[in-house]
Amino acid sequence: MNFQISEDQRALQEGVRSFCEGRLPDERLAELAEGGGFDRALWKDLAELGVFSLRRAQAEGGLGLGFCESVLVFAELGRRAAPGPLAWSQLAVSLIDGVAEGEVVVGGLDLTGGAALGPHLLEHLDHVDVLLVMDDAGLRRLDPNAIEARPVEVPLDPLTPLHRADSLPEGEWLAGPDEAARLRIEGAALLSGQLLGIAETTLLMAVAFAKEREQFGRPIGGFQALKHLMADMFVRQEVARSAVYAAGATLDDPLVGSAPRAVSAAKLVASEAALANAHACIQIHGGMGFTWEVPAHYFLKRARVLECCFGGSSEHADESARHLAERAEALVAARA
Amino acid sequence: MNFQISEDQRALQEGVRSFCEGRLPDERLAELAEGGGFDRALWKDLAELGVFSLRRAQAEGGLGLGFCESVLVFAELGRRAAPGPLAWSQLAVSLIDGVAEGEVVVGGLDLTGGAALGPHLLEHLDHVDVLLVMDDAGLRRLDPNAIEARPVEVPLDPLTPLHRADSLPEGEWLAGPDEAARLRIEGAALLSGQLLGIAETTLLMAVAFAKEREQFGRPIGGFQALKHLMADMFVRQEVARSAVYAAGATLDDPLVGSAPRAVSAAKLVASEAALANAHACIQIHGGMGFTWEVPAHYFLKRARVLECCFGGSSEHADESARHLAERAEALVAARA
Amino acid sequence: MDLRYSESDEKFRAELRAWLAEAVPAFGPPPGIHDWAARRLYDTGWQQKLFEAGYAGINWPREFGGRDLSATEQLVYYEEIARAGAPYIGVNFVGLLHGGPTLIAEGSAEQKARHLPRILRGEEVWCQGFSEPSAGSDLAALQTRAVRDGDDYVVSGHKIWCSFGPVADFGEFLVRTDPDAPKHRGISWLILPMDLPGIEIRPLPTLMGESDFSEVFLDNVRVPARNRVGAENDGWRITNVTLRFERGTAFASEMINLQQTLAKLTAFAKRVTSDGVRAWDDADLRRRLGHLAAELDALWAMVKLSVCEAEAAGIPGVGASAVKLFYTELNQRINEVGMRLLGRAGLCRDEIEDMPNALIAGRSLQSLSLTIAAGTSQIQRNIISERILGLPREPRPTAEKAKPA
Amino acid sequence: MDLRYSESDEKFRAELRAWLAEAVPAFGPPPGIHDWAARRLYDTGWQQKLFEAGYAGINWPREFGGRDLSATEQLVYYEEIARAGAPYIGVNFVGLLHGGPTLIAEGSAEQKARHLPRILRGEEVWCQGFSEPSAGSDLAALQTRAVRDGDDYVVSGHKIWCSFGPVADFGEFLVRTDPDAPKHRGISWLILPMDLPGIEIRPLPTLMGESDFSEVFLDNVRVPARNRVGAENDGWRITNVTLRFERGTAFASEMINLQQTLAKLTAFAKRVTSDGVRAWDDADLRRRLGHLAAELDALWAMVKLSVCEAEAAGIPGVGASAVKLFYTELNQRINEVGMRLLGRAGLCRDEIEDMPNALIAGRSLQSLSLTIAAGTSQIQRNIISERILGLPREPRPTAEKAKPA
Repeated sequence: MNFQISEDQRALQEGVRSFCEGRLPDERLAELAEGGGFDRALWKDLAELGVFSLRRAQAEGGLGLGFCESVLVFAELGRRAAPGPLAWSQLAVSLIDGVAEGEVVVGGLDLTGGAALGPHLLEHLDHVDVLLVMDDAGLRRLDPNAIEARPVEVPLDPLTPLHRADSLPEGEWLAGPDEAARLRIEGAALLSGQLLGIAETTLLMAVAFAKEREQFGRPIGGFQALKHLMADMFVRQEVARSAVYAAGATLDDPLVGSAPRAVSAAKLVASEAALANAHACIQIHGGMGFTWEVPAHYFLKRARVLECCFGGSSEHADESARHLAERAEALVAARA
Repeated sequence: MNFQISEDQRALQEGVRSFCEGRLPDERLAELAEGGGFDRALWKDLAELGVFSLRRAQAEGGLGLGFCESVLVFAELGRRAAPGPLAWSQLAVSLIDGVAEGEVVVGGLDLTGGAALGPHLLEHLDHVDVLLVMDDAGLRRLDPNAIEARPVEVPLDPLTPLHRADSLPEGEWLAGPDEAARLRIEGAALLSGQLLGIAETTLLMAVAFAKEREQFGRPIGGFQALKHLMADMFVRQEVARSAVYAAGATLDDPLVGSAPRAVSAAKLVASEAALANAHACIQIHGGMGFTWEVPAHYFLKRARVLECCFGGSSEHADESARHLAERAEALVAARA
Repeated sequence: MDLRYSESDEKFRAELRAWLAEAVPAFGPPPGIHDWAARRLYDTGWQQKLFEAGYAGINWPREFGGRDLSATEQLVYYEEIARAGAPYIGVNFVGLLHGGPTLIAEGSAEQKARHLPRILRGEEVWCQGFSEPSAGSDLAALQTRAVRDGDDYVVSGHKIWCSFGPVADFGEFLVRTDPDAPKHRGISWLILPMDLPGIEIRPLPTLMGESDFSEVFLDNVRVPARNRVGAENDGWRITNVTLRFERGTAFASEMINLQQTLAKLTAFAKRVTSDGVRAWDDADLRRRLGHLAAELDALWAMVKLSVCEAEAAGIPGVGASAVKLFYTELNQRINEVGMRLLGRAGLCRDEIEDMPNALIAGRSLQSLSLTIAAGTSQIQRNIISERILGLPREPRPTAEKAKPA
Repeated sequence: MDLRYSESDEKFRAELRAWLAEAVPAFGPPPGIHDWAARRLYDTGWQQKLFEAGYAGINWPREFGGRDLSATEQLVYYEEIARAGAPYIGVNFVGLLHGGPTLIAEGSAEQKARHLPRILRGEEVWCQGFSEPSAGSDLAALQTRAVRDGDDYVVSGHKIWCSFGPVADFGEFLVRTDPDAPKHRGISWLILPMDLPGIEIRPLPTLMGESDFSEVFLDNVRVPARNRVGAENDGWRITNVTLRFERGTAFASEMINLQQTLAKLTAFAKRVTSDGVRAWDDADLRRRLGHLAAELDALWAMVKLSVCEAEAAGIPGVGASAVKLFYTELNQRINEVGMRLLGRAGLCRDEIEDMPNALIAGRSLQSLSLTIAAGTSQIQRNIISERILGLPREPRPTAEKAKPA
């Protein structure tokens, strides 16, 4: 067991980090928010970096890496609030041609466990070439142009544009329930990576601001109440990091444990870390944190989007409880 | 509406406070913990103060006061962790002779909603002359000597000795379900008063210690993290105070609102305030807080006893939800 | 410890309720949030209606058009206004809830006569110019200079978080009149006519995507000295009067709104089903809502207690910090549970039929400002721990001079 | 990012598991908590058995009787020990978990040879003498004096929170050897034989009603100078080594115990019914338990990450503070949910058939110490914010001298 990030993994992480920092500075997020929340050129470059083909076999033109690397890369994407249906496209790489190259953008909708009340809310409908729909029966492929939908004027996350549709065509069935369930767990792991990235970046922003900003004649980061707020942010980040890495490692090597259990734990704690850290980041920024200009809000809004996709927190808590119940039964059986 | 404490009420509060402070200093709590957790002489004097006959009509020898005064008095009892089945005895004053005078000590057991798993745990069985049992069918009177029970060696609260009994005799029926339900709400209000007192006293202890104790060359109460912990304790205390007073005022005057709703709110927030403040008080005391000598633990332990009597927090949250649902229906109906 | 409203309170309630039942439906829906001119017209129009019906300035002196009623009648007023779903106070916020009350307490006879009746009649809109880019939590560090020149002050500086700036006629502005005094002792409180030359107002978009706030740049603005409220350099004391009002009673109507929000969430939870199970039958969600309802009841009792205490004492007490702290964090928790209940619908701020999604998603963003504005939660905790609990004050490592380093 | 144990790890696990399956049931139940002599005999007896079977000092050097295995094998060891319900480390805690590791890192050859084998064999019990009545969070303010006199130090002072004092043979004691130096620079770390004349030990009952802790009064106790670990006045650095061990790996077995506690609570919740409804079917309670289980999984992953990082770096990192902070508060939250689930049964600390009441009620009290001992949660947050996040240090208003004012 060596749970540390390997040197190759570190290099990959740093590469994606410097790419994202270069291409998605704060000003660019503001432009994207104005301009519809998507950047096809960026998407192509992400494809070239291997974001979508990371887990594809080398023989098929992929990088032949696994979920460990994927969650690291998705954390970097999360750190800069990279827009677009990133997880859906990576999940679809072996199902749909052209995804690896960034030529075909795949989005999706998760209806597992029954649709939510109200209309379907479809993310990035104007930008996707293929829409996947996942439900308890399996996985379908829909043509976005065949969907009757109208744009939502004010989506919560300005970088995640939405359309609403009252109904969906059936589309073409791609896989059955087992495959869909597997993809859903994998998607939750990728989102956990993005959520971890949000927890990280909002802590970094808070610390940088608190060191700089002076009130009462000294940096506000010297006030113990704020120091402790940020210490708690750090703990949440580290808890999320550990769980997300463990989810990656468990998906890559089923011998080390139950992947659904590890992924549910990761999604739960990473959602909490992202939401709580983004909120704390805004609070620490004070009045400036409530402006559009300070980018903290993009991260809080994105965290909300990610929290309720591929299973919300209540659902993952129930899933964690199911695994706990199995262990409890084993314990009782062992005693008897 | 004048929700402030009146002058008469203030005088009553101060009288009971100075009595309790005189009779139950920290050393006395330690002695009582050693000696079985009850003090019959104190009980008689509490009776003389009018603790049990507060709400009895003056014509019947009582003080002719109400729940406003009762919750104030019970807060004072809570502030000094006064031992014994105080609420049960006040509830029983018009049912059992001799209670008002402190000659008959009445304890009780609440089985509403079904018994908890495991044996019955009876408080102060060695000290009570009459045991009331409340369940969904009504209220019964039992002879403590007729109960087969054995003492619990280590009760959680050293000032609330317990006996365990596997079954109980039927006893003598005193009242039906409506009367029992009413008494249960009234009992919850009295306990909320005691819980408020615990929230108050643990804040006072924490503040006094934090002003005195020096570390790093200054009083620890000057460290912002501890100041903010105590500010949160104050807020919890004030929230609890407001809800508890409102419960008293609503029980006294049904025209101002629903007493069950007000009492559930009070029991919920006062339980939380008592438990959280007692815990914070121990934390602020550091290592000393974990000793037997510093009396903070008596209050935490008593808060646990009171939290789960006359409805635990989950039950009162459900009850609050029921009242909320009624208002929601009224809102919907008003719109239609 | 009496919670029963008096007969006259109840009579007042009945009259007000009857009037609202007619007036509110007749008044029509509010304009879009970006149309400032229409918003001013709508909000002041409603204020005018209130005034004409005798429901403006419930606890303001009669001589300025108020009703001079008790604090409990003021509470009744808030309850009924919220109950009837009456228009929000909107652009009248600053004038009615803290500028006006400050003038009543501290203004000159001339200032009161000039402004109070017009505020009540909806003829005068006020904004607030307190904070500056470098003076947020440390408000007393403000640097906007006012130099006396004859009968005028010449004011230059940069204010931020000026609410309703684009439509305001006047502003309550804090300026530094003595830069050499300790920082709390060189401040004055000015009534700033917003149409003076040298004032530039720039919108400051919030994370809501709205521009209810502005930055205000002041470049040698000549303000008549008679517009100063209170003595020169005594502005910090007056500011604290303003802040007490801002933290104390100003939230009452929002709290009642919050009760309605919770009831709406509950009605929704009782209707919404997933796999045939009502959200309300989920003990987790139901108890969270029940628990929040209990806390809201406790909060409302807390407001009543502090209103009665304030009426006895004459001014809102420092306990207002406890109310503000608890209310603002409770508001956030309620919206958080709302977002949890809505799930994906909460990602859409457009109205969806029969769903409270736009309400909750908007409020969950808006509520982020509550623990920052009018003194952050951290500042409120400092106030409680220092002024109520008597714990040591924060160390002040720098000399308390106003001049920047 | 590999979580798979190596083949040799798994071989080690299999052997250990097989041995424990025989040894644990044969060893019998622990004595009562108040019988100190029996507790020493029981705890050291188990340590002796571990030693004989080759399971003492998993990561200690071979020359002192250890196994010199990897940190991952150490984790395997903790997992299996907890899984088998083996006796608690008990009176061996200080010697095995921080005194011993400190000697390995900083002791002289003679000190190591003298103590380490005896600690591993269960022949030597250690206690800790760090804190003093006026030196808790501010440990470096300690006042216990050690004056050099020939080959001895003459030690006088008052220590508190000395765990296992009544049965200890040696103690790790911090003393002040230079009262004129800045407070962190005049401290030395001594091995104190607990049978020296002038030592008085008084029990300090905890809120559990137990006396696992003592106060130790030292009155001119002559300690040979060769018992000093490290250089004179370099004790603060060595203390930090000790504290890293105390905060880092010392909690691993408790975490696994906590996983078992949670499983026991779950088994209980699945059985217990009220009005015919299983507690487990209550979504509120079930999700709380599920959520706690997820957090425990995350915690265990965090431990693995920090163990692997520490093995690469050689010493536990400051990140140990994050593990300690999260673990201790999570432990309290788990016990809190346990108490909620138990209801009235949690008021009884006597065992009730088929119920985890005694376990949970005891642990919920015991857990109160976790956020205080080995550095309070507040101290851990200071460490994280200052040493990891690089935020400004707390202002130190007094001169950092050791002498009391």
